[in-house]
Amino acid sequence: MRRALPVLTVLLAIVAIWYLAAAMMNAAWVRDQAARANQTVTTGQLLRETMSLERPVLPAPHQVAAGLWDGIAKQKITSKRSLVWHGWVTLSATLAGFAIGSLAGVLLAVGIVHSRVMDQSVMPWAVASQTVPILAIAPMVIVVMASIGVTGLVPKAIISAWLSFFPVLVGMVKGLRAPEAMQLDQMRSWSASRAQTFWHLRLPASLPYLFASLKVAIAAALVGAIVGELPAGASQGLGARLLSGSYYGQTIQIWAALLTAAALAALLVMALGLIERLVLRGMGLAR
Amino acid sequence: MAINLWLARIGSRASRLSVAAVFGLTILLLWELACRYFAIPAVILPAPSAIWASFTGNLPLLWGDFVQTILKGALSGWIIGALAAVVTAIAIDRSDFLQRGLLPVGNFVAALPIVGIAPILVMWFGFDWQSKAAVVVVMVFFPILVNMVAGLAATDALQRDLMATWGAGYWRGLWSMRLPAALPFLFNGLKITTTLALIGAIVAEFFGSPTRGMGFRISTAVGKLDLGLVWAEILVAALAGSAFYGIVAWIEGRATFWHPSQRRR
Amino acid sequence: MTAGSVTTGPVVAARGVDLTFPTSDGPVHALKGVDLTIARGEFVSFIGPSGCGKTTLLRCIAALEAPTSGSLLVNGMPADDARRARAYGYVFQAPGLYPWRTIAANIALPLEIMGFSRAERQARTARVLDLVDLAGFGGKYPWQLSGGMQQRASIARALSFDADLLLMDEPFGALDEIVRDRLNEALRALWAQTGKTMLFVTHSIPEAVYLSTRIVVMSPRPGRIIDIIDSPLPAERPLEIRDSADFIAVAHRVREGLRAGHSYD
Amino acid sequence: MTAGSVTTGPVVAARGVDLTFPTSDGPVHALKGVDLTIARGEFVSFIGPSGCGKTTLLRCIAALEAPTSGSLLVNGMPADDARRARAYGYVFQAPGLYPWRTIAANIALPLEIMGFSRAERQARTARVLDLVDLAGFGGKYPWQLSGGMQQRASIARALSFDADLLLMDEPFGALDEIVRDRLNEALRALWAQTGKTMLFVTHSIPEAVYLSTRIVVMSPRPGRIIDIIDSPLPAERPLEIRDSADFIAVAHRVREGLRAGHSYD
Amino acid sequence: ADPLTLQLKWVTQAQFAGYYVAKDKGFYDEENLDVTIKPGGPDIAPVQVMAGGGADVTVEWMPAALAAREKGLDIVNIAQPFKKSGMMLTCLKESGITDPKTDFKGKTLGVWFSGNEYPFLSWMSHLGLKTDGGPDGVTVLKQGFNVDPLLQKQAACISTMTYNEYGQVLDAGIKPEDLVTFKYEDQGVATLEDGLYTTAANLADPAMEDKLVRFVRASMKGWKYAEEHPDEAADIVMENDETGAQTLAHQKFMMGEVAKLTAGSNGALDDADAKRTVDTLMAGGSDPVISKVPEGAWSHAITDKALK
Ligand SMILES: Nc1ncnc2c1ncn2[C@@H]1O[C@H](COP(=O)(O)OP(=O)(O)OP(=O)(O)O)[C@@H](O)[C@H]1O
Ligand SMILES: Nc1ncnc2c1ncn2[C@@H]1O[C@H](COP(=O)(O)OP(=O)(O)OP(=O)(O)O)[C@@H](O)[C@H]1O
Ligand SMILES: Cc1ncc(C[n+]2csc(CCO)c2C)c(N)n1
Ligand SMILES: [Mg+2]
Ligand SMILES: [Mg+2]
Repeated sequence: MRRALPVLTVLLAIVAIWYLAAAMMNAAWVRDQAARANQTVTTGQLLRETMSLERPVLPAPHQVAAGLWDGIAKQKITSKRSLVWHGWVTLSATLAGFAIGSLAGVLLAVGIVHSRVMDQSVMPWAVASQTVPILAIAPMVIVVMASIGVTGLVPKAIISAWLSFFPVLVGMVKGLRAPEAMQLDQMRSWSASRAQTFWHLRLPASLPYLFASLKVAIAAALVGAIVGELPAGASQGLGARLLSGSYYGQTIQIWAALLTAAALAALLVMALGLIERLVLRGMGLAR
Repeated sequence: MAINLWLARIGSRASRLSVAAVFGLTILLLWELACRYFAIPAVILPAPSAIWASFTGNLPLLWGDFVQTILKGALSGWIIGALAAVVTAIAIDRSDFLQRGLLPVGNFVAALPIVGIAPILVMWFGFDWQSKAAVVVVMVFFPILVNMVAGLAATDALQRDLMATWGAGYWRGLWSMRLPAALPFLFNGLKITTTLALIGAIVAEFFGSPTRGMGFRISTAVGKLDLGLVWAEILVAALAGSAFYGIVAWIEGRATFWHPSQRRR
Repeated sequence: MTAGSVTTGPVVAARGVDLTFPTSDGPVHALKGVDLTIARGEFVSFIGPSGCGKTTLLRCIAALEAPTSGSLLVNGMPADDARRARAYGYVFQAPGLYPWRTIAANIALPLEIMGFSRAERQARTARVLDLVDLAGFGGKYPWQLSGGMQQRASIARALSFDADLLLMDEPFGALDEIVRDRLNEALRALWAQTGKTMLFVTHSIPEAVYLSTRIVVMSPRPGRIIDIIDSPLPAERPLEIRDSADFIAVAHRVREGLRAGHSYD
Repeated sequence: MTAGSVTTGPVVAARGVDLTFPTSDGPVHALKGVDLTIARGEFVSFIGPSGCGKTTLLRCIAALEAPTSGSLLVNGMPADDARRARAYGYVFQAPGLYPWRTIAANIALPLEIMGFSRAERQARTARVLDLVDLAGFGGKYPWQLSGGMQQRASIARALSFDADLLLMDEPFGALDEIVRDRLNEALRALWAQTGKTMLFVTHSIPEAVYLSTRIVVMSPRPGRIIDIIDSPLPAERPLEIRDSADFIAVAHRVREGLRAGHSYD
Repeated sequence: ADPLTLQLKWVTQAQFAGYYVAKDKGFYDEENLDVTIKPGGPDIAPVQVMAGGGADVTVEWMPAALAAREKGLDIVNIAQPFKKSGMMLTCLKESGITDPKTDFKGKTLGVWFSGNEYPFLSWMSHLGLKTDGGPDGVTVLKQGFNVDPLLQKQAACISTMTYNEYGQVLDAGIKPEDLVTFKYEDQGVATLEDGLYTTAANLADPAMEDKLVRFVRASMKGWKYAEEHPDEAADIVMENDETGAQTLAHQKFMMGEVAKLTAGSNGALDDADAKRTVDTLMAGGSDPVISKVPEGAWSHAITDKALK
């Protein structure tokens, strides 16, 4: 209860602001429609109508909730109209991409911290790689992959790995360099090998940085998976859902897909937070 | 690679740059050779030479796109987003109630995927750079927030005790202790988001834009199969992004010179 | 600036102070039944085996730790209020300098917090740097100093704002005999001139005897007070007093207490 | 495990060792023209004002710092090779325990790194914990120990792997007289039994005189050796030897050297 | 059965009903073909997919296809199921636009890019209007996926297809009386839309050519079936939509409108239509879409055999 109360309060505040915003943003359309029909609207009418438009600028929370309920609970989960099904498709690509991406990020960071050549040659290019607008090359990635016969989950996972490796790389480079000079000196005085220094000092010292980065990375991986679903071919997943919703102007559907994606991300971040707490407690670091 | 090993060992500033350059040139060379040797069609992957020709041939166009997307869209959004994230992080740090209420909800809200938000924000903020900046704000907010919250918690017990013995109030402790201690984390977030800001600004243009901007150019050039121009824009993005990152990293070096990761030994 | 100087009652009044740390493998009794009253202007040394709770007791007085039970008043008010009133200066066992500030800036920090003017800060910083023989090192960063120099910087910091009550936890542990003697003399002179109240943890019996008007001997597991010795030495104490019979007698009594505290002895 | 025991030459041979730290406000001369030869089985103490370069000299011998000029051999090989051969154990001036490991795990860490078996690790950890009177605290984390206890844990860690050469930087600074005496005796006994070579930094003149076969007195700015005293005391040294005339004479000479090192004296 | 991959220009919808009907009704099976239909999406150029080997045939609009040819991609139109253009500009009446020649000046117009902007650009150059946002030209917006810019009044007019976006505008609650539409067909700047394209290399390969003949035959059978059974065709499209986002009502509307565009075609390309498309594009003013009359950009080889 102590934990739920603040969350509920904030949620309530958000819903209230949301209703207000919906009323304000949708009002223009309602007034225009009335003007076109040569009618005048009372405030009460206005309020009622702004809450129940079919193509609102901003759907009211209950409309989105209805959309969510319809997409999640009312469909068989194997149905292509089920958000659970689409969510699962996206989730699997996200997890695959996250696994590849964070592994690559950690490995590159280890390389960078230990090798001067890698430090000087990889980092600028890793930065450059992230500035390549992913949506621009996502279609190309998918086209190129398709032309060598790779379709489905793998191209999406690659795009999502592409986006997620970078936060891990940056965070880990920092974290692996975080130990105090004296701690490194100790290791040197024991003539510890690089591997030993890594496992016993650098890695544990980097964990706070690692987890902060992983949380960012998993959200990025989800974005990557969704981006990978936008261009040709993908017709499953939350990205495809967002796109078709957007294409047909079904605002409620967009918001339902959006909230599902956000919920997914939040769950993943929370799961990481839990793992973080367990790991840090196991190491005696959580106080 | 042997050259690289040798250069790396010298380790001066100039050689640092040349190591990266040698590495890059090697890749470019392989790319060019692959394009020629396998006769990869230019509409799939143009050769570096073709990209360069397109780059030098379209400089005024590219400059206009750069101003529209990066200076107006990405930079303003990044600054606003970073400020918002820092302020929120402090609010979260300050208030236990917000910490328990806002952080979980904040995780959720900030995890809204940008590709979903972009069309909505374009609808709300119009076609010009304002909507791009809004997308960037949403995109950079979460990474900076997460890092900043971690950073504000990064002081050690002795440092906090000292502040307590001086009867320093919250804001004093924040300014003199927690903020400096959070800087390494903050810069971590700022560096990650330099590139995110570019991606966000460019991607948002795919969802509606005036007839200029890097995202606009890329999507229309893809339609025209003018892949040379597409890659020239990507090159601009890469150069701008690296410069942006480099500047932030340089400031980081100045601002957090005292952190073990920045000290030379 | 230094509040609390209005009251005339005892500076520290502890009654039955207990403190237990809960740890994963059972509770640790750090303090048990500590009764202690310290009047204004006393110089009290705490001595006892390592781990007997000296630091913990000082931390309780500084309101950095809350006793599990018992009552503890500082300047007649709850310890926490005294902390907020900036009643004391605290030298911790470790230097605890902020790595992002130079030595001078570290010393100026509490002055800044307490709202001293810039000129005043500079004057005071220079004075205390000189006092601990670190003039000329104000511009260095903490990691550029030797251990003893860091320790001295931290002493200078606690002295800079002239609190009426000084809590010092082994301030001279990392210093050589000559500097130590010098600083002992300086500290006594400071005390004699200003009428401050001093609480001083040390491991050196001669130091404790030389400096104090009262010596508190503690014993571990659980941490408690086993002896309180009122010094018979005169107020005027040249360094040579250490060879006097009175001095040797007190030192002997302290040593006996200390020995008794070591269960394995 | 402990290499280097094959050679018969000096353990440390320094010739004209200079070390300058470049800092932003000019270079710091930490060591200047240090000549020193230490034979196997010696017990050498270093004493000198705070900031005179004792730590720096030890760090050079441990190959944690590279002299700017001069030659330095350890066990007849360059210091860095000796380090790689795990020629020494080092007790740093600060405890430097890893916060994510318990005390026992901290002590076992170098053993783990050097490839000792699990059973051996446990046996050795228990033995050294006992030696420094921390039996029963193996399961605690560093922040749950008092300052002196942490210091002792760090001594235990350096003793655990039985190096032939021990470098100790103010190991007993944070300990009370009783424990200190006990550990002094234990250290001398260990040295006498094992024939290890000891390099020992201390600020306590009696401690230096009691323990050493040779005492090196240093002076700051620039850090250099100003006196090397061969101890006339017998090998057998009960604690009472501290009252003997020889002892007092040596202590006097050390004090004179120390005083000379303090420019302001 | 012989495998064949078709890359669509856009997502699964009744615009491509003929192919889905042919697949569902077994017309491809009858020709011993195993056809894979790949939906398209935004910012993907179907011809690029084909050039990369990801597809054998694509549905593409002729302006984009001709532009790709100029970029050196040897792609050829082999059939033209759509006789007429469905593209138009839809304006809010309240914007005061009644005549393109006089009223566009200074207005903001929404246009699709990614290869779909060519007809618009040549129309504007016909009208002598600049598209750079200056005061005596029009301001062009890169229109996103939907009709919101019109509903939010961010643009005076937006591009719509008779069969799709126009229906969405109506669905949104705006009455036809409140709208003004300009069909490209009526403005004399119509260009050929959904045609089937393949690479010249495919065409030169006899085995492939045979497959294509069978494919076009079956596809046209599908189209004609769809025209006659619009409701069933819409159902089939719905079943094939994996996003689950389409509504049956909208697909039925779309099928009805698409049928009007396919009506006049048996699959064979009418040279006159192609000629008109080329002329429109060449007249693109200072920056024409294509600079020279294309050679061999279409072939009757397949339809000749298929329609025998
Ligand atoms: N945070 C903590 N958690 C658990 N136990 C603690 C904690 N802090 C101190 N202790 C325990 O409390 C006891 C007293 O510690 P304290 O630091 O007061 O000793 P001390 O007298 O200052 O010793 P020293 O002379 O070595 O500094 C010790 O046994 C220590 O292990
Ligand atoms: N990393 C560094 N950068 C710059 N100067 C340094 C650095 N390390 C040490 N010094 C300087 O070198 C000198 C010698 O330092 P060192 O730590 O060897 O002294 P020390 O004799 O061990 O003193 P103490 O007894 O206080 O520990 C000091 O003046 C110190 O300021
Ligand atoms: C971003 C974007 N680019 C192009 C089109 C154009 N388009 C592709 S297929 C098709 C037929 C209508 O369904 C149309 C108009 C679009 N709509 N959105
Ligand atoms: Mg203590
Ligand atoms: Mg030192």
